[in-house]
Amino acid sequence: MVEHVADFPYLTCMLLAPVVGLTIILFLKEEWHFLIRVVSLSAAAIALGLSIYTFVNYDTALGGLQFVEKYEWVKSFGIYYYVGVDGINAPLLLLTGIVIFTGVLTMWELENRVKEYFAFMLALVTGVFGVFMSMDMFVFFLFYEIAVVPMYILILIWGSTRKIYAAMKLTLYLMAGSGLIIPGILLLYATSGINTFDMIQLHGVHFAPWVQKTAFVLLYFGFGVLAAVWPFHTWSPVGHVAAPTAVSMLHAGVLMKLGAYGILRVAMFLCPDGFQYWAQLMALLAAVGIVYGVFVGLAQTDLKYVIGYSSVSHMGIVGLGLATGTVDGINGSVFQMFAHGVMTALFFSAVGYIYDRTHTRMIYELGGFSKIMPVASGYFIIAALCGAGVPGFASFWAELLVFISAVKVFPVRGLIALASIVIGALFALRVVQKTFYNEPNPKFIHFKDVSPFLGLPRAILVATMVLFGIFPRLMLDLIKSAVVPFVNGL
Amino acid sequence: MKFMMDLFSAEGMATLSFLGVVGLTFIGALIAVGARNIFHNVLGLALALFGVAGLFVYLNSPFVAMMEILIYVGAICIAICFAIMLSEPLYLPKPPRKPIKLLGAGLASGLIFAMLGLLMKKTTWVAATERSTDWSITTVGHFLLTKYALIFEVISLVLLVAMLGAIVTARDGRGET
Amino acid sequence: MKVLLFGPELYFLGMALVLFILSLRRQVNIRIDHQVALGVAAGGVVVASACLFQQGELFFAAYRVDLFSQIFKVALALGLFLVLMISHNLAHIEDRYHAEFYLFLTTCTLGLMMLVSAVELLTIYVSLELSSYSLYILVPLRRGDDMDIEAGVKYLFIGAVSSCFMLFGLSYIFGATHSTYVNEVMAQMPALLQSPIGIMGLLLTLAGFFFKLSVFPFHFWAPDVYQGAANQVTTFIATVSKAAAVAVLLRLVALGDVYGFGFTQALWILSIVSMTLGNLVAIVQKDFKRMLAYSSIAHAGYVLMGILTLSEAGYTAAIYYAVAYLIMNFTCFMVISEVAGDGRNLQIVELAGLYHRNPLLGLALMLGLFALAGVPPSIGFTGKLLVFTSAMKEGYFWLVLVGAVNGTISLYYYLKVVYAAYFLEGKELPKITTGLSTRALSYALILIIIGFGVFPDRFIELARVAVKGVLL
Amino acid sequence: MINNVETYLYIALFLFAIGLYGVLARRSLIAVLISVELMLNAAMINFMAFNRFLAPHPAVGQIYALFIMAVAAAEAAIGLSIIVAIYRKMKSINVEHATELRG
Amino acid sequence: MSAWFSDLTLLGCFLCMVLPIASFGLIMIFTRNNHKLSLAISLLCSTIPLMIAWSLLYRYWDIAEPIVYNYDWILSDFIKIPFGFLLDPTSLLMLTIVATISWLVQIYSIGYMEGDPGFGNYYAFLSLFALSMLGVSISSGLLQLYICWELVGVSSYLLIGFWYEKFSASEAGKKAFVVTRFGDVGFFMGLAILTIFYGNLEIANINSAAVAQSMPPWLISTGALLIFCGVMGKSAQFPLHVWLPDAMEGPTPVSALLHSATMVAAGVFLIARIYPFFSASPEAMAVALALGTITLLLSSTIGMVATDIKQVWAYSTVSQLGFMIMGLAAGSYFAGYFHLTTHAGFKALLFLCSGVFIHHFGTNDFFVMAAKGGRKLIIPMVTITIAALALSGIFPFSGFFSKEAILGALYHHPNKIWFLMGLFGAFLTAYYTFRVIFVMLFPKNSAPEEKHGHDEPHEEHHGVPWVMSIPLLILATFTIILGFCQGYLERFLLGHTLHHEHNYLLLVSAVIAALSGIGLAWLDWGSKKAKCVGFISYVPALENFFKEKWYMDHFWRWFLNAFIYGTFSRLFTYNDRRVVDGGVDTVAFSTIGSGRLLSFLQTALLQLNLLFMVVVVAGVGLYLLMGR
Repeated sequence: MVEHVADFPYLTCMLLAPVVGLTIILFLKEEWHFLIRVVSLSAAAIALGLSIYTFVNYDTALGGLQFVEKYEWVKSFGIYYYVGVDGINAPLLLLTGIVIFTGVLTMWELENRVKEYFAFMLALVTGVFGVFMSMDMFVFFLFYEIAVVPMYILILIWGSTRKIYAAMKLTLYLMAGSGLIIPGILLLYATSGINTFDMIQLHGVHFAPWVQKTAFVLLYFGFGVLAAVWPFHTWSPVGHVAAPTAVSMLHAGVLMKLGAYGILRVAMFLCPDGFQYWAQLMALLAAVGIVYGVFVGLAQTDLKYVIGYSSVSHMGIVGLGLATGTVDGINGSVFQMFAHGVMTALFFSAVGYIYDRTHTRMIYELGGFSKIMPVASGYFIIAALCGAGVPGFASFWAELLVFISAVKVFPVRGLIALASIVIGALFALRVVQKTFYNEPNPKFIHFKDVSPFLGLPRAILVATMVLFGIFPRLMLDLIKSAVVPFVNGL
Repeated sequence: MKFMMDLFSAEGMATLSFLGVVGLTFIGALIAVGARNIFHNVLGLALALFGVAGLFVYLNSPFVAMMEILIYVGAICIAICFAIMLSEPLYLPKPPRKPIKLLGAGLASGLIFAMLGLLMKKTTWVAATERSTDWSITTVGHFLLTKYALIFEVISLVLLVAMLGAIVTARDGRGET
Repeated sequence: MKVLLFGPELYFLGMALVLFILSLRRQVNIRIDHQVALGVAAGGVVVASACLFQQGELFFAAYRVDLFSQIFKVALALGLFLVLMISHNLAHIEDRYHAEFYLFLTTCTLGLMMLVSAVELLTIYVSLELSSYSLYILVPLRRGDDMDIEAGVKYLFIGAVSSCFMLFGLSYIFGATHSTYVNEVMAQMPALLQSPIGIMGLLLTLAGFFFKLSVFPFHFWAPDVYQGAANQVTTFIATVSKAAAVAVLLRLVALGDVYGFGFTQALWILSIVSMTLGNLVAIVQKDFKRMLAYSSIAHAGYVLMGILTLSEAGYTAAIYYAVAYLIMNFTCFMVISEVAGDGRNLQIVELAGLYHRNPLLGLALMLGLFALAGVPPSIGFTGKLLVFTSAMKEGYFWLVLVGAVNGTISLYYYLKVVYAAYFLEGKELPKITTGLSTRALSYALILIIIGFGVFPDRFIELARVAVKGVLL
Repeated sequence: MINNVETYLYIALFLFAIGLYGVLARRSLIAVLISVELMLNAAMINFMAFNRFLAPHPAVGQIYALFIMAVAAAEAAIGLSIIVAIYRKMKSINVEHATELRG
Repeated sequence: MSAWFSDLTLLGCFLCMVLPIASFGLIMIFTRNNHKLSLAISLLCSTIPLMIAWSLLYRYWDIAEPIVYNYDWILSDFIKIPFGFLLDPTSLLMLTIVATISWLVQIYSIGYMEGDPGFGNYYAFLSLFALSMLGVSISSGLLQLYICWELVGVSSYLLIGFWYEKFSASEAGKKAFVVTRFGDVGFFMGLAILTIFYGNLEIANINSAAVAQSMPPWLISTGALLIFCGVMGKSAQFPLHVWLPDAMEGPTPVSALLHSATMVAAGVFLIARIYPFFSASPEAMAVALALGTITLLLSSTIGMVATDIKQVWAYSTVSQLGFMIMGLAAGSYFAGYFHLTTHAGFKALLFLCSGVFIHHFGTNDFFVMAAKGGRKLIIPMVTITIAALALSGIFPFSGFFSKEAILGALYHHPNKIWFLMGLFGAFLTAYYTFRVIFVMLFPKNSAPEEKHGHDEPHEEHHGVPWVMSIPLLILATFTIILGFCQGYLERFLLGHTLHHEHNYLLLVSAVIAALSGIGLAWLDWGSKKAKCVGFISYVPALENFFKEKWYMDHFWRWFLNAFIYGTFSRLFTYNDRRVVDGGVDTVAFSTIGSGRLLSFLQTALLQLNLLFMVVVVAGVGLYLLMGR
């Protein structure tokens, strides 16, 4: 892969922005809520700005890895601090930037243990950025774990609804995933014969078939846990329900993508033969996940559960796209990662606003919110429509690409998964109808609609969805520039 | 008859007395672990130690045998006796032994015995090619002050620590403030 | 400068002397006791560091000073210093025994220092006993309930039986190799390990170190002693003596070249059982120290994993892990001794509300636990991954898999502690005030845990050079 | 014919096994300590035997035996002091009575 | 970029797409609460497309070759989706119809929706709808068409559920979306399969003769049938017609726009759009013909017994859509499309007129309207009658011509049963249409009591506001003149006029069917002695069957409850809770349990522990020794 060394450490700055923010926050007084928020917001803004910069300035004609920085880290084990951007992770970095920025804005009204909250959140984001930009397996995994663990405390302290159970379950589940990832990456490292964790170099090694098969299945399930691959998905609805709004946003919006990204970047990239061997299984699990998610979501009464299961379904689409192993499918997958990230963030953000006021998320207790807070509900309805796969939003293109290539490669599974989008529509609209339509519940009639400032994060998310929905090439060309060589290497 | 003759030959006497020493050791050891009276145990231990000392004589080092008797029988056994006197009165009725425990202990030590016995069986011992025949105590002393000088010093520290420790641990009124 | 070669040992011998004199005073002044001990121990760290790059052999090659041993000596000196740092409130040790307490800690450290340098079997054995005996005395030194003495008895007898096994093993090695010098012994090892006697000799010899390291099945003392001994003693046992045990284990194993399949397989099994057993049982513990004891059993399994790879990378990883374990475990114990200021045993639920009773301690505890659980960015994570990496390099796939899964299990109980500290409300509980030294210590530990986790290269390189020296 | 290394090794082994049995079976802590001493003696016999029949220099094994004796003495001192202490506290030296730490 | 401005046609197409969405965006973001401004924006953004549509129609009246503009929208590897415009007679005519009707409806709504709190939203949604429908008309590729097609579904969802406080409205919106989605999934599958096997889904390409030859027949049939699923959904063909009658919960102009003239016609338009491809598959044609016929009969019979005026027209829409499908499936592209055109006019008129009545009387029941003096509203009454005549197929109104064309096509079909069915459908259509008209015209109890009961609630409605009547008059004009444009349209659409051999048997039978229907309606409802009960009530079982809408709603409800919610959803949820999640929890608890179990190993008994230790050492040792 071609590398273009950065003239300025953009990526490092992006990674350090939350770290610096975190450090500053640690030295602020607990009572200085506003200052803490401003610091977090500026850290997020810097990260967002840099991610937009890299996204825009990535030269698709040049291709390859750009903005590369590579330093030796642990010499004897061949570990490098090696970061770079290509068409696959550029959208995801952008996504992270957007979600963290809107996430901070969404939690603007937080009053309880503000300092710790933003500190942990920034720690989490550091991990996410690190994962997306790392080209070294070790560092990749390091950041992966950093991203996963703060969740525990975030859910535990600021969560709701069975949060103790959920936090523990989520963390253990994800760490169990890590427990599979470690042997996987180490197996690759150990059998490569070259003493390095550098994925680009490891890609050049042709691993023995059994190594590929073993490593791939370990990595697939390991990362798959985080990507909510059926049947390892149950942590996700529970976790989403329990987590505070912005954490749900980050979690469903970004963290689950880490899993899918890991499957793509590590598992498929390094074990092409293993991928060929397991692709059938991947497709099956993904298709089951898609269908299963919508059906289970249909029976839920808690708004966040509904969204949680929709995430399961949508992440199934990502998995299905990856399983096809075609340019179209992977394009669609990466696009779907981005689109679903923004969409879910919007979902949770919208629900969060309502929950913060009504303190209930039970569908049957709500109702008529379109009348009480039209703007806030509007955001949710938009998200629901995205979820139902309506054109005009970025997610539509992704689903289109994935489904067509899935039907091409796995006709039966593809068609079944495709058929489930009817249920997906039913699923989304059922919630919208129950929650936002009909006569309003008199208990909630006095609530105010969302103010422009508080609505800002949601507006940003909607704008992103629409922008890439109308001009998909802005992103797709970028993705394609990385996926085409990627698939050729498969 | 041949056997008897052998027995009373010089070699035979040596063997017999060797067997006697071994017997002494084992009987002592058995008493040491088997007898119910704790004093008998100590006596058994002393017996066994005498046996071991005898073995050391057979092993060509009367010096160590003497030290064995001095240190072990002379010091340790006496110390144990003092400890016995400082602790539980002997006349107290003892609870009955639990056969299962004895059985388990027997099995476990039997296993270890079996394992190491197997090891013995499978091993052929090879003597060093060049062997010194210098059995003098002087050499031992020389070694102690050269090659093992460090350990010679350290052991004194060990003994010091042990002594201090014994004092600290067993000093009157400990833990009752 | 031959003195410098033996510098740390001499220094600590002197320190023992000073403390011995202190213990002889009639008037008891615990503040002076502590300050003197702390000051001298700080000097010990300096001396040990100053002697870091000494090379040489002493006492007719029975004692070897190389980077490997010196690194561990620094670690031991540091460990002692740290333990003395948190000994400012020895609530559960009678005042008049404070000097003795410090004395025994010093002699133990001295024994351990000799242990890491000793390359002669008898020296190893006697040094080991020196350190063990000091600990046998320290454990029942606690005041209050009967737990301490019970723990002492158990510690003593398990230790005694283990050392009997070890002696037996040593005798076999002696018989088989006709030598008691480690380098001579190990030179014959490859051939020897093809014979049963070599394997059994080594296995039984290792028993003594397994006991120190609390590897299954020599782990039974650990929970009882951790629980029964005074907090500071437990800290010492859990950190300093573990590190030394790793060192000597490493030296013993490292000097042999390639071991037979069966032997590593035995270690393999012990490693797996250790970590699994430790982690599983730790889940159900309520006493924090007891839980840490089980976790130490599990960690012994991880260290063993690095050692049994018999490769340079594995040894490096094991050294890194041992030092990392010292630091992160110490962090937890520091919090224990601060929170349980009266020296009592700390139940996990008693940590409730720690985050607002003392945020700094809370943070330190969390980082320490996360490091123990192997969560990045911490030395624990890096160490664990290095160990796994080296094991995988040698083809121990299943071992790594089990180890990784064990990491998940362990996270459960560590998180339960974090949960108690960060989530359980302890509003009615009083704030915990900490002295300047403790605060500084906490900051330093946090920095080390994260710093060495993120930038491990320097240390790894050092360890690698040390291992190379040992492998010569 | 009996005067060879195996004989002594078996004797030592037997002594070791007896000692081990005692350690595992006896309830009185003092008896356990006595058994430990037996085990140490067994190890000593091993050393001496190897010294006699195999070792290049006969001083080494003797020195080992001497040091083991010293260590055993120290161990006995500590052990006995702890036993005395436990008796003071619990009014019993039965090892089966020390059952507070479990789980 | 300069090409976009130098080429006026392209600019026009582009504006047709951009203006409505701009209007939607502007209103939603900025002027939702400012009714006047919203209205202005929306009107501006619908008037310009209207003018563009008509000028394009005028400019390309003699178009010979289709005009295609294509730009890359998505360039993935295999999947390439162009964004572009295809202008040919089919699309130009549809463009004009859509632009016109939506403009008229926007004008009409000024009066109808006056004072509604969601006025701004309403116009935004209408703009969105205009965007999507215009997009459907001029899309150059099938995938692009599908995208607009989906947007049609969305905007219809929003518009049907516009009065979301009403449970029935939100329910109907959901139903419409989901049911059409049901069909759309088939459509999408068809597109996916065609993409995979063929790749290029440009309409111009699909329609070329080469395609039909290059593809295996099974593929064409599969593709065509799957695409027909989409048609079934959008154009409310049996069995997916159930959403349309419910969709009448939306405001009446919406019903006029979406559910009579444009949206439902999209399905028919789609078949017309890819007619060469579609007709290459005899199987698909046969299925379409059969389903069209069933739809026609089913909805006509239901229409006979409905009492809600909008329901009647809704079922009539369904039946006419069935008619169009029959025409297309019988092989006459022109007949189907012509009926679509005329139907757009008169059905919109019918709805708009009904809207006036509804608005005026505040009821949907035409018996009540009649009783309250519906016939006093002259303009609506006259125009509704004109529209009814057209619907029934009475000369000289437009419906006559188009229906005759369809019947002609059916007549030429080898199987005459379809023709007879068509005739029967025409008879029923005339019957139920005039049932409404006669009831309205000749109310039996002209003095309703409730007038004294309470205050007249609609006192302020004096007459009909001009913004509502002007569209009526324009549409009525269309209804009258459109039929005579048949020749022009034929030349426009087909490039030549068909040779009309006037088959008098056909003509006579069609007229007789219509007239007998009207006559029967007169007997039942119109004449002085009429008992005001339909002839169908003599067969109560059948009447009940019709009143229950052939139990189709029940069927779907049962299907939904029994399968989706009751079986899959419930089982999956159960599985999730118990099996998957339960499994995980079991693993977790058994881990803890095994920890507890293992903790018993650590007995307080020193010697037991030692025993264990010794045994393990011995075991390991023996194991190591065994091999040697």
